[in-house]
This record gives sequence, structure tokens and C-alpha cells, in this order.
Amino acid sequence: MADLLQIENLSAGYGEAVVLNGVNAALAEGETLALLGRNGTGKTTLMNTLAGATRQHGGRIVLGGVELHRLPAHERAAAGIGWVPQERNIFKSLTVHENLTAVARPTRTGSGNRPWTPERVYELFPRLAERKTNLGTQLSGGEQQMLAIGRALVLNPRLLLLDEPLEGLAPIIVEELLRAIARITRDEGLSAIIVEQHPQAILRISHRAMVLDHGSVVHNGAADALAAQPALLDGLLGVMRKTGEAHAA
Amino acid sequence: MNTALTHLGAQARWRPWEPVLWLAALATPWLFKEHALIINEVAIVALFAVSLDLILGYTGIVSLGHAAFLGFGAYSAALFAKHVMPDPLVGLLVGTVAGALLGALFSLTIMRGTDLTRIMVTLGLTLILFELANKLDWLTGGADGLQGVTIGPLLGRFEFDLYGQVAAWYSLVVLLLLFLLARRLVHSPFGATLKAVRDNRLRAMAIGIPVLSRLSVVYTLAAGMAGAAGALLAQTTGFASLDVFSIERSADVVMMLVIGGVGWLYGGVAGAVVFKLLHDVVAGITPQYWNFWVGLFLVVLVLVGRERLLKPWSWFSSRKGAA
Amino acid sequence: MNTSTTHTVLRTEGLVKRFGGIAATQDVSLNVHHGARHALIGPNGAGKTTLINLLTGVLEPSAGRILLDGNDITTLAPHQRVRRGMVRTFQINQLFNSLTPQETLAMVVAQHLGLGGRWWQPLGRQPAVNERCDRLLEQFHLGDVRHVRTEHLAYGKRRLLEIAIALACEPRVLLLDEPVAGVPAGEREELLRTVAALPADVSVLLIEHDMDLVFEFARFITVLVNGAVLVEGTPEAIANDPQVKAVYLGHGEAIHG
Amino acid sequence: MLTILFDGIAYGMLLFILAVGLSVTMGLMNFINLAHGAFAMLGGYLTVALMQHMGLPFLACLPIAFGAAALVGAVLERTLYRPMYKKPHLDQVLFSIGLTFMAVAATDYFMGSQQQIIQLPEWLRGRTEWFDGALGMGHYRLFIIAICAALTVGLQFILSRTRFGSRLRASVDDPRVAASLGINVNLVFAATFAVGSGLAGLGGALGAEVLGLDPSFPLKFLVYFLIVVAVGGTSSITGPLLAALLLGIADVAGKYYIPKLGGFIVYTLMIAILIWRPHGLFSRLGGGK
Amino acid sequence: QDKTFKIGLILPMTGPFASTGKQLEAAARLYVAQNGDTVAGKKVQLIVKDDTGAPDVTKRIAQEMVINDKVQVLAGFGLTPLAFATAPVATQSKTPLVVMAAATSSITEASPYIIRTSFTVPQVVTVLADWATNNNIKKVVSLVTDYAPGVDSEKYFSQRFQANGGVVVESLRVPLRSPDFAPFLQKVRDANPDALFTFVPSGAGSALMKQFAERGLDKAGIRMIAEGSVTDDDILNGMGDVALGVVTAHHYSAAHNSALNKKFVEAFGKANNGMRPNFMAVGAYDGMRVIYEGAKKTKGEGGEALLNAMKGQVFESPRGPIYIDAQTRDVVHNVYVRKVERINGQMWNTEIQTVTDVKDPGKAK
Ligand SMILES: Nc1ncnc2c1ncn2[C@@H]1O[C@H](COP(=O)(O)OP(=O)(O)OP(=O)(O)O)[C@@H](O)[C@H]1O
Ligand SMILES: Nc1ncnc2c1ncn2[C@@H]1O[C@H](COP(=O)(O)OP(=O)(O)OP(=O)(O)O)[C@@H](O)[C@H]1O
Ligand SMILES: [Mg+2]
Ligand SMILES: [Mg+2]
Repeated sequence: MADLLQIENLSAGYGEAVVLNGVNAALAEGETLALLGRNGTGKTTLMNTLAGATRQHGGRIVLGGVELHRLPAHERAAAGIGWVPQERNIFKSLTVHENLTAVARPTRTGSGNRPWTPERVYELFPRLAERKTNLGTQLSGGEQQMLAIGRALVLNPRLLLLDEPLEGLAPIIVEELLRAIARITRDEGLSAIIVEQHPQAILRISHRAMVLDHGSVVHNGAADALAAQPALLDGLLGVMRKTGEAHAA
Repeated sequence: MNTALTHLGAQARWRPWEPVLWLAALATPWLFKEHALIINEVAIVALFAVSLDLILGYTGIVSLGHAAFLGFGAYSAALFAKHVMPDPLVGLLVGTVAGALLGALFSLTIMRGTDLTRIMVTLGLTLILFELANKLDWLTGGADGLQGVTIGPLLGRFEFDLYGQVAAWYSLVVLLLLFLLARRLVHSPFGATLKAVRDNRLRAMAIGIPVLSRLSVVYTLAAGMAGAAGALLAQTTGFASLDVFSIERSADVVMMLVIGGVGWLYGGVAGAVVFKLLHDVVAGITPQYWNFWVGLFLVVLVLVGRERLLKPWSWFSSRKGAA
Repeated sequence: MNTSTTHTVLRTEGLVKRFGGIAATQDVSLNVHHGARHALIGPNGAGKTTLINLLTGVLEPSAGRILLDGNDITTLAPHQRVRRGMVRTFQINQLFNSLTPQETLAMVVAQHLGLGGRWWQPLGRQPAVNERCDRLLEQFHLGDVRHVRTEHLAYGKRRLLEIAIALACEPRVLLLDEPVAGVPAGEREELLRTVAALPADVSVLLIEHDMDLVFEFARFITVLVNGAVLVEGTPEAIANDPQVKAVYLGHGEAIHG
Repeated sequence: MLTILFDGIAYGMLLFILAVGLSVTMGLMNFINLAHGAFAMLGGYLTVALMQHMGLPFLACLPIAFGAAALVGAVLERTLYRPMYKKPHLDQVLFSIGLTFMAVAATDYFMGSQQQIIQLPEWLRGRTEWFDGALGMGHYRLFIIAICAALTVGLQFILSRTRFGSRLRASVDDPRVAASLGINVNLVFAATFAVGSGLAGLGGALGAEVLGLDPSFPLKFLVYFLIVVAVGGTSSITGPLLAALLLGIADVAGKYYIPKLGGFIVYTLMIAILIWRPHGLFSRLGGGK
Repeated sequence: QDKTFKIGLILPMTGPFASTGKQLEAAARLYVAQNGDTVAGKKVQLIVKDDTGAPDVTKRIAQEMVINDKVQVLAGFGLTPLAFATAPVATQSKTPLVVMAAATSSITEASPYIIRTSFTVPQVVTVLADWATNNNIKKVVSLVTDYAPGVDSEKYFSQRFQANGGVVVESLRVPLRSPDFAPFLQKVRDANPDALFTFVPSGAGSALMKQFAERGLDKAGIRMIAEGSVTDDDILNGMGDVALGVVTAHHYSAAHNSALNKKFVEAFGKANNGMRPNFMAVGAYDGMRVIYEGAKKTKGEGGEALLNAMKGQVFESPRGPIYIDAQTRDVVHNVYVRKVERINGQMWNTEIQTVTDVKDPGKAK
């Protein structure tokens, strides 16, 4: 299967500090990649670099044949990137609705799917519909998270970059969102990279899993395989867990 | 265990170059006798700039009306000398206290709002003072300026003469003393809470810092220092005129501070030296178009960056990060 | 030390907050007991953060009263409430970007110890401050980044600093607004353990969407929906409440961890 | 008194025309461009030069003044201003004041330091009286009011009815994220800056008649521009308009009825308003923090 | 021993009064060009500095000129407070100080070393007040800019005008930074006087006259009489028809009918791109003359001797006959009442009445 996304030997950082060090990865259309790793290992940096928000030092990024690394940030959205930044970065002087409409772009090629419009986002998150005219800063934390996801969706991307998207959402919304992501990737052929602090939740809906440590890939494989090996996972994430940790709620 | 102590304490400790610098500064009126007048002027504006740094650099309050305190200090000192007694040190005290009192009063107006609001409120208040000083001409001499101010000899011995050496020493010593005070202040826990207020007011309140009273205290102190600078100005020139309240004074001092770098007390001093000397030299060469070159300097300074201008070799070694 | 004391430390009476047409808080009467491990949960936008903002004085209530130790503090300024021992963390980090973690904590500790107005002595010359500051840096794994400006820290570290700041104030009543958001799985438990290990007479009110942590931590839970209290009770009672399941917990299948 | 009211409105509108460009760059772009007055001066001098040396009619000069200032603005934006957006406000202040100084000196060098005087066409010079002279309206003032109204409607339309406004504000709020979400931040900023400069140029061309024009123009009236923007708040175009009207009327009425307090009124009013509503009269944020 | 004769010229070269500085400098240089750059065997050196508008800086510059450059004369001074601030320097260093522009009456009293070659505001406005009385103007509103010369002119004009039996119904002061005259002019119109007396800085003058006409004050039968700076020769040509007929009093008009003046205007224009000299220029030109002649008498000596040599000089200036009163050290000259007229397409202040040998009334206590 032809890969939608190819990352080759990517390195990036801030100023002189190199954070990412020769990262290689690939992702097929419709696949979801779980990106895991300890704090400060460069997950966000990787996402930002893909989105064009961090300076890339070297390497290649190819998305659907387009050489993304040659494009300025604002053309990457057109090339199919939809980014949900870790800190949400809601535009604070825009209302909820303006946050969506300011960046919305009509769908590419008639894929037969209903394109993502602000209205469709409101269907996914009815809470946002009620807060349509609130300014970005006047939203609760969870509402901001929903808006950030909606804002990425209305770009009608081919690749969603979700940086800790579940953070701060109520369990019931998390459930819905995970279902929605699974559905979207399955039905609409959308790919996604999801960074999460809760590997179990995310591995369940991912096809592949990649673990970063100190800016390098230390594991790359099928998601369910990793999910089936909690000990390996904990080792990779450097977690000292109590055995038999509660899964219950 | 001790790292905290050493690291935090280290910031407050004197670097070896500091005493050298101050000794050199104190020697200048003697070394460059013929430039004593401008040394005096630089010392005064340096003090003025340092006082602004306390509120702008360390608390993040932008003011385009700092001349209010300079002017108030200047007129207070001048009037005191004219009507009460000519002793400079007492006059200096009077100017300082006057500036501080006005600062305490004005501090009520700068508590809320954005940078722009503060700029405009401080500017507006200063313009009103300007108008007042203009209107109260029976007291202030109005637009002609306050004449007939005679200042007694310093410590009863040293006359302020035409050559300005005494004036330069006087101003330099006052600058040094108040600088030391400011230095103490910014490295203290009090200073740290000021920076906290500057960085994040919401959180500063949430850890129990009485933000408003902190602001008014530091505003008062800074105003007092500016008042002292004003008193020095009035005493060493022997008059006070409306223009001490002018926008240009407020704007110049902001420029000096930004040139030298805000949030670093030496920034005010460095900025004052650079700006004044540049001004004087360029205006000497081209009295009509010096504005152009000073403007060019400012533009280049900002475009190239303070650091890189001071250390040209850093141009080649590395590039600044993105993001 | 009497952990079973049940007198109320913090209570609200008929608290209301309206933003224009939206009532973010509707007639909330909440009781936080002495030494409580109390969780506040509810859907996104239920008004949890707003409630904390009202308690700490960031927002002014439209109606109602807030009592701390039986004293009305409704009109007190935020910093005065801190002096009375009520401290919070923020859902969205509120840090001092130009300070390092060490400077931040030293400053907070100094302020807490009443040295905040001291101007004649450099920060870092007070042994009591330094000792506590070092301990906190250690405890929150910030030792290695103690000299890095806060704005350059990775999110997780910043999150830890956010909480460390609150604890540096040695609160009697601690209000935590989603403290572990952004903290990696491994460090979450540890962080919660740190909180749980606070002296028993410290009362803690926790807002959190990670139900594992909530149920592990809380001995009492209040559920807020649309600005009003829906139900209150023990964790078991809440976990099994059909209403709470319907509006908040869901089916419990895809929940964290 | 109707005439006073009319004069106040006209004066307010004039202030607005001069300040609107600044409220675009400063209010909407959050860039402190104190060189605003220099762009206005450019428009003014261009008009004088075109009228005096090329005999162009006044009306034809206005669009040229707009266009030339916009062009210069666009070029400077690309070359000098762009790196400034990221810098702290104080650096922006220093930078733009530096530019202003250069503009002042250069104008003095090339155009001389004396006042330049614009001769209006005949049809703009007269005055019409109504109600037995109770309301007298200068034609030029009427003209300014008309232009101002048209500008406001146009700008307000662009900002609220098109996506451009929200894309601009998004770019200001967070340029990094806005770019990554597909907004061409550079283009948005360049266009806005050019329009802001153009408006300044137009303001200068229109204002030179009333305010006079000499090389110190950019500094002399800076305070007035700033007052309008500060009082009007920085989140819309109508805010500064209403602020300008309020200040214009208060100033004119104040000077008419209590001339002794002439200089104090505008400043006092401004301070009172800003203390009462620190984000400006017509800000979206309202009072509070 | 020193082979140079140094003149320190402190002028407003930048800021709102830059055009004043330009006129002064151009005239001073013209004088040197015309009369040679040696005097009493010494080379004349003009040291020109910008006063920067701040009195403390002006004073410092003057001090440096005296101490470091060892100038024999300080000269220039566009604004009153700057002259006041520098006066003590002149006194302490015994350096003559020639005021070439500032016009507040009391300046010469600030130091015994001050000589003035410009004019004083009371000199001209009192003449104007007399003219008004003689020309059937009984009721006047005065409108002046709120700065020292403006206030001075209001005071002396009103005093004299009232002494003559006239009425000043309203005294309006416009803030220096006020961009719009509308409310003030409306007030004038409502007061409906016979004439408006005014003094505003020369730049603002054209705006004032335009608005005066626009508001229909001329049609309402109100005349405009002004201190001569308002119809400044430097920019009079650009003012257009609105200035026609305005009556002013001043000590100098570029249209003054004398051979000397014709030569002066022509030479000045030639040296300066066609610029017309104004009253500032003539102040500097005459000031240079006073200095030159003084220096000749003292053989290049400065100080007290030079001061005494400058006092009492009597000569023909482009403005007409003039002398430096040895007592007051102030200028005594003719004051002309003028009317703006268009002659051969150019606008001029045509002299319609001459009052000879006017002393500064401000000193006649
Ligand atoms: N703006 C910045 N300037 C300098 N260094 C930075 C910046 N942002 C992040 N870093 C550094 O880059 C490294 C990687 O950070 P990154 O945010 O990518 O980690 P992460 O894996 O996303 O962590 P987290 O789980 O905490 O979100 C960290 O060591 C951090 O200190
Ligand atoms: N300043 C404001 N103006 C208008 N509405 C506001 C404002 N602040 C909050 N709100 C609204 O009030 C409601 C309650 O917000 P709050 O932040 O308290 O929710 P929350 O319970 O903390 O949610 P979350 O779990 O998502 O953080 C939200 O719907 C929000 O949109
Ligand atoms: Mg991250
Ligand atoms: Mg919340």
C-alpha cells in the first residue's frame, strides 16, 4: 500500500537545541498512528514540525506526493494537514464560530463524503453550538479542546495531527471522540497521528504505534501488538507501575 | 542542597567590573574636565532612566508620562530653593519626596488596562501638569520658566560653577546611591514578586501577592527617584521650565531605556550614555538633520538587535531559532 | 490529629455567576469539610472552573456568599484569600515565563513566609526559603531544569511547576483544577500521591476528568451539571448513579488508562 | 448650538480619518507603528506637490495619496517592518520612532521646514448657513464627514462581513498557529499594513488643510492619533470612530463654552474614560482585567 | 593671541520652530558672505548648534561654547525660555549674548550682557492698538496662542487699546497644540466685534486665516488685525486670498521700500533657493552687524568691552533706521502697520503707516 505520509530522517529543534534526531516514519491512508513517549521527548516538536510551526533542521516530509518540508506553513494546510496543537491555541479575539470560519476550507476532490463544515462540527460537539458567539477565551478548557479539534476538521485535512486531544474532556466526550476518530479514519480515509498520555485508550483505535525517546524513534510497530505487551509498553515509556493497575472506572 | 543559595545569591552579588565601572564614572568629571556639563546631564538622565526601569522593566508598566515626576521634582526643588532655603541637599530631599507623593497619587491610575491605556493615562496626566504649570504662572513663571533660582554651595563648601564639575560629581554620587538602592530592591524577594506581577498578574494574585499595593509601592519609589533626578536637574541648571513636563522628555527616557535594554538596571545607564552622547555628537556635526541619524541608529539597533550590535562576531557564529 | 473531623472549612451559599445570558453557576451550595479529599466532576462547561474562580476571587459572584472557616470572604481580594490559606492551581497554566523554576519557587516561598515585601536582602539569602525551594524542586522533578526559563520548558514540566507553585504556598485549602492534564501517565499517580500525602488537615478540592484518579483519590464527590449541583455522594454512589452515567461517565468503555 | 455640534462632529471625523490607519495597524494588527504620522505626512506633501507643481485637482490627489502611501507601506512592510511583528512592543516603538525621525529630517531636507499650504478648490471653500445662521456648515467639513462615513462603512464591511477580518485577528492572536492552519499570515499582514498606511496617507492629504503641514507633523499630532485609538478600543473600527466623535465634540464644545480650560478638556476626558473603561470605550472585552 | 573670532549661534534647527532657525542661520551666513569672514584681523567662525527646544540643553550648549570653544559672543535664541535659561551663563562668563529672535519684553533684563536685535512684542502690538483706535475699531476680541509671546501680545495690546478707549470683549487663548480654531472663531463670530486681534505662531496663521474666511467672519464685517508674525513673509505667498487685507504691525516687511532692503531680499533669495527673508532673518542680519561693528571697535576683544561697543550702535538696517538703546540694550526701530496685498502675482505686506523710533513699552515702568 502506498504511504500517505513519509517522514525521512527528520531533525528539528529550537534555536541551537536539537530536539528531534533523525526520525523516520510512514503512514498509510486511513491509518491512525499512536505517538507515545515520555515527557519532553519531542512528541509535540514532531507534530509542530509536521505542521510547519517549528523550525526543521533537516530531513524530508512527503504527504501524498507533496514535499511538505518545502512548503511554508500556510500551504501545508492546503496540502492536507489539520493540526490540533497541544495547548489548543484558540484564537482569543475570535468567537467560536469565527474560529471555525476563519480557517475553514471547502473539501478537496469530491470524495463523496460530507465535507466538514462548522455545522458538522456543531453536530459532533453540540456544546460548541451553544457557545457560538463566545470569544475564544470565554470557553471552558474542554470546550476549547473541542473547538481546536473542530478547527482542524473544517480544514478537511488528509492527515489529522492530534496533540493530546483527550486532555480535559469529560469521559463521555472522550468516548464519543474516540469513536468519531475511528469512524472518520475508517469511513473517510483520513489518517491521523495522535499523541496521548493514555496509551491504552489510544492504542485501541490506532493501527500503528510509535514511541519516541530523546528525539529518536525507539519503537515502531502495530498498535495491537504493543497494547498486548503492557510490560514492554511500560518499559518504553519508562513507567514504574504498580502491577495490576486498575482499569476500572 | 546549596545550589539554590549560590545561584540566586550570585545574581545579587557584585561582579568585579561593577566597582571599576563606578570608579571610572566618578573619575570622569576630573578626567574630562571640559565635558563635565554633559557628564552631569548624562548622570541625571541615567538616574531618570533607572527609575523608569523599576516600573517598566521590573513591573511591566509602560509609561509615557514619567516626566511628570521629573518635572514635579524639578519645580519643587527650584521653588524650595527660591522661597525657602538654597541648600541643595535639603532641596534634593524635597524634590524626591515631592516626586514620590505625586507617584503615590498617580499610581492609582495605572492599575488596570492595557499598555496603550497606561501610556495614554500617564501621558495625559503629564500633559495636564504641563498645562497647570503653564497656567499657574504666578508660581511657576509660566511659559518663561522659573527664574531667579539660586542654589547654595554643596555641603556649604562647593559652589556650582560654570564648569559643572561640582554638578557632575553631585549628580554622579546621587545616581550611584540611588542605583545601589534600586539594585538591592530588584534582587530582593520584593523585586522577585514584582517580576512575577509583570509576567502574570493573575497568578501573582493567586499566590498571595498583593498586586495593587506592590505596584503602588514601586511606582512611588520610582517616582521618588525621578523626582530626585528632577531636583538634580533644577539645581545644577539653576532654573525649571515647562519643558520638564514635555512629552519629549518622557519619550526620550523610554527610548534610552529600550536602547540599553529593559529589566536590567544598567540598561538605563547604558542607554542614557549612548543616547545622550550620540545625540550630542551628531547634533554637533549636523545641527539641522541630526534627527535623521539618530533615527537611523534606532532603526538599525532594533533591526540588528542589541546583542548583535554589541557583539558583531555573533553574526556569523549562529542564527536565531525559528518559532 | 483528628482526621475524622467533619466541620466545614469552605462553604458557599447560593452562589450564582452569570455571563451575559449564560448562567455558569446556578445557586451552588457547596461544603468542603476539614481535611476533605473532595472531587468536583461534571461535563465540559459545567461551571467547575468558574466555581473555582469565584472561590478564589478571580471572578465576582452575581449572588451568594462564600465562607472560609465561617468567615465571609465573598468580597476579599484574591491575595487576601491566599493569606487565609486557600490556594489554587489553574486548568490552563499560569506561570511566570521569564523566571526559572527555581526563581519562581523561591519567590513564592518567600512571599508565603511573609518576606515578599523585604527589599533590603537579596532573594536566596534566606535559608528557610532556599531549603523549601530545593525540596519542592526535588519533589516535582524540576531539579534538572531549575535554571531554565519557564517559557522554554516542555509542557509536562510546566504542568508540574504549576502545581509546585500552589504547594509552595502551604495551603490549608487546596483547589486543584485538572492538575494532571498533560502530565504523563507514570507521573500522574505520583503527583496525586503527593497531593494525597498532604497533611490530613489540608482540605483538597479536585477537579479532574481522569476517573481513575478521581475514584482513587476522592472520598466525596460533587457532580456539577449546567452550573448546578446534580448529585453529591461517595465515589461508589456516584459511580453507580444512572444520571451521572448518562451525562458524564458514559459507558466506561473507552475511559482513560 | 448646532454649529458647535457640527464643528465638533467634523473635527471628530477629521481626527478619525487621521487615526483610522493607526487603529488598523495598532488596533487590529497589534503593531505599534508610531511612524503612522510619517505616512500621513507623505500623503500631505504628495498632495501639495501634485497640486502646486503638476496642477492636479484636489480630488484626484486623494486617491493618489492613498495609493502612494499604501505602496510605500507595502514596500516597507516587506523590507523593514516584517521582522518587527515578533518583537516586543517597546522595540516596535523604538523602531517606528526611529523611522519617524528619519522621515522628519528627510522631509526637512527635501521640502524645507516651512509650512506647506494647500489651496482647496472653490467648491470646497464656502459655507452654507441654515436656520438663520444657527447652523453653519463649512463645505470642506461636510466633505470630510462624507468621506469619513464612506470609509467607516467600507472598512466595517470588510472586517465584519468578510473572512478577512477574522483571518487578520487570528493572525494577530497567534501567527504561528494561524499559519499552520492555512492562513497566509504574511499576506494578510502586508495587505493590512498597506491599507493602514494608505489610510494614513489619505488622512494626511485631507488633514493638511486644517492642521497645516510641516516636517514636524508626524510628531505634533501623534498624541491625538493615540488618544483616539486608546479611547476607542482596539477591536473594531466603529470604536475609534465613536471615540473620535466624542472627543471632537467635547473638545470643540469645551473650548467654546469654557475657553479657559481649553487644553485640559480632551486630556481629562481621556483619562476619565480610560480609568473607567481601561480597554477603551467600545472594546469587546469591557472593563475588568 | 587667538586668531579667530568665534560666534556661538544657538538656534532652533529641528522641531516645530525649525523654519525660524533656518531663516536665522541663512541671514547670519549671508552677512558673513557679504562682509567678509574677517573682522578686526580675526577670522570669523560661526559655530551653529541646535537648541533642541530644551532649556537645560540650550544652557549646557552655551556653557560648553563659552568654556570649550571660547566663543566671544553667544547669539541666536528663538524661544524666550531658552534665552532666559542661558542668561546666567552670559552674566557669569561676561559674554555678550545677542538675542536675534525671541521677542518677550523682559529678556534683556535677565542679564546685563544681553543685547537684542529682533524686536519686542509690546513694541509692535501697541502700535497696532493705536492704529485700530484711529481706524474706527472700538470693540475687539483677542485670540492668541497660549505661549509666552502670545500672552505678552494679549497683555500689551489690550492695555493700550483700552487706554485708548476701546473695549476688549473677550480674550481667548488657544493651546499651542490645538489643531482646530473652529470653536474659538465661532466665539469670535458670536461676539461680533469690529475686529479680531490675533497672534499665533506663523505656521498656524494660515490655518487661522482660512478658517476665519470659511466661517464668514470677513463677510460679517469683522476685520482681522494681527501681530506681524501671522503674515510671515516666509510663507505669505502660499496663504492665498484669505490673507488679503489683513492688517498687521511689525518692524520688518520684505516689501519695505528701501534700496538696502531690496538688495538684502535679493541676495537672500539668491543664496537660499528663492526663499524670502522674514523678520527673523533681519534680526539675525542686524545682529551680525552689531557684532561685527562691535568687534571692529574692540579690535576683536570680547567680554565687557565688546558689550559696550555693541550698545548704542545706530545704523540703517533693511528694516529701516534702528539703534541699540544703550540703557536697555534693546532695539529701537520703526514699527510699520502693513496690509497684505497682491502685487504682480506675489503677496506682500505693504507698509501703510510708519511709527518711528519705537522703544519697548514693556520697559517704560
Ligand atoms: N519553545 C521552546 N524553546 C526551547 N526548547 C523547547 C521549546 N519547546 C520545547 N522545548 C524543548 O524541547 C524538548 C521536547 O519538547 P516537546 O514539547 O516536544 O516534548 P513532548 O514530548 O511533547 O512533551 P510533553 O509530553 O510534555 O508534551 C523539551 O526538552 C523541551 O524542553
Ligand atoms: N468570561 C466568560 N464569558 C462568557 N461565558 C463564559 C466565560 N467564562 C466561562 N464561560 C462559560 O461558562 C461555562 C462554564 O465554564 P467553566 O470554565 O466553568 O467550565 P468547566 O466546568 O470548568 O469545564 P471544563 O471541564 O471543560 O474545564 C462554559 O460554558 C463557558 O463557555
Ligand atoms: Mg507535548
Ligand atoms: Mg474547567
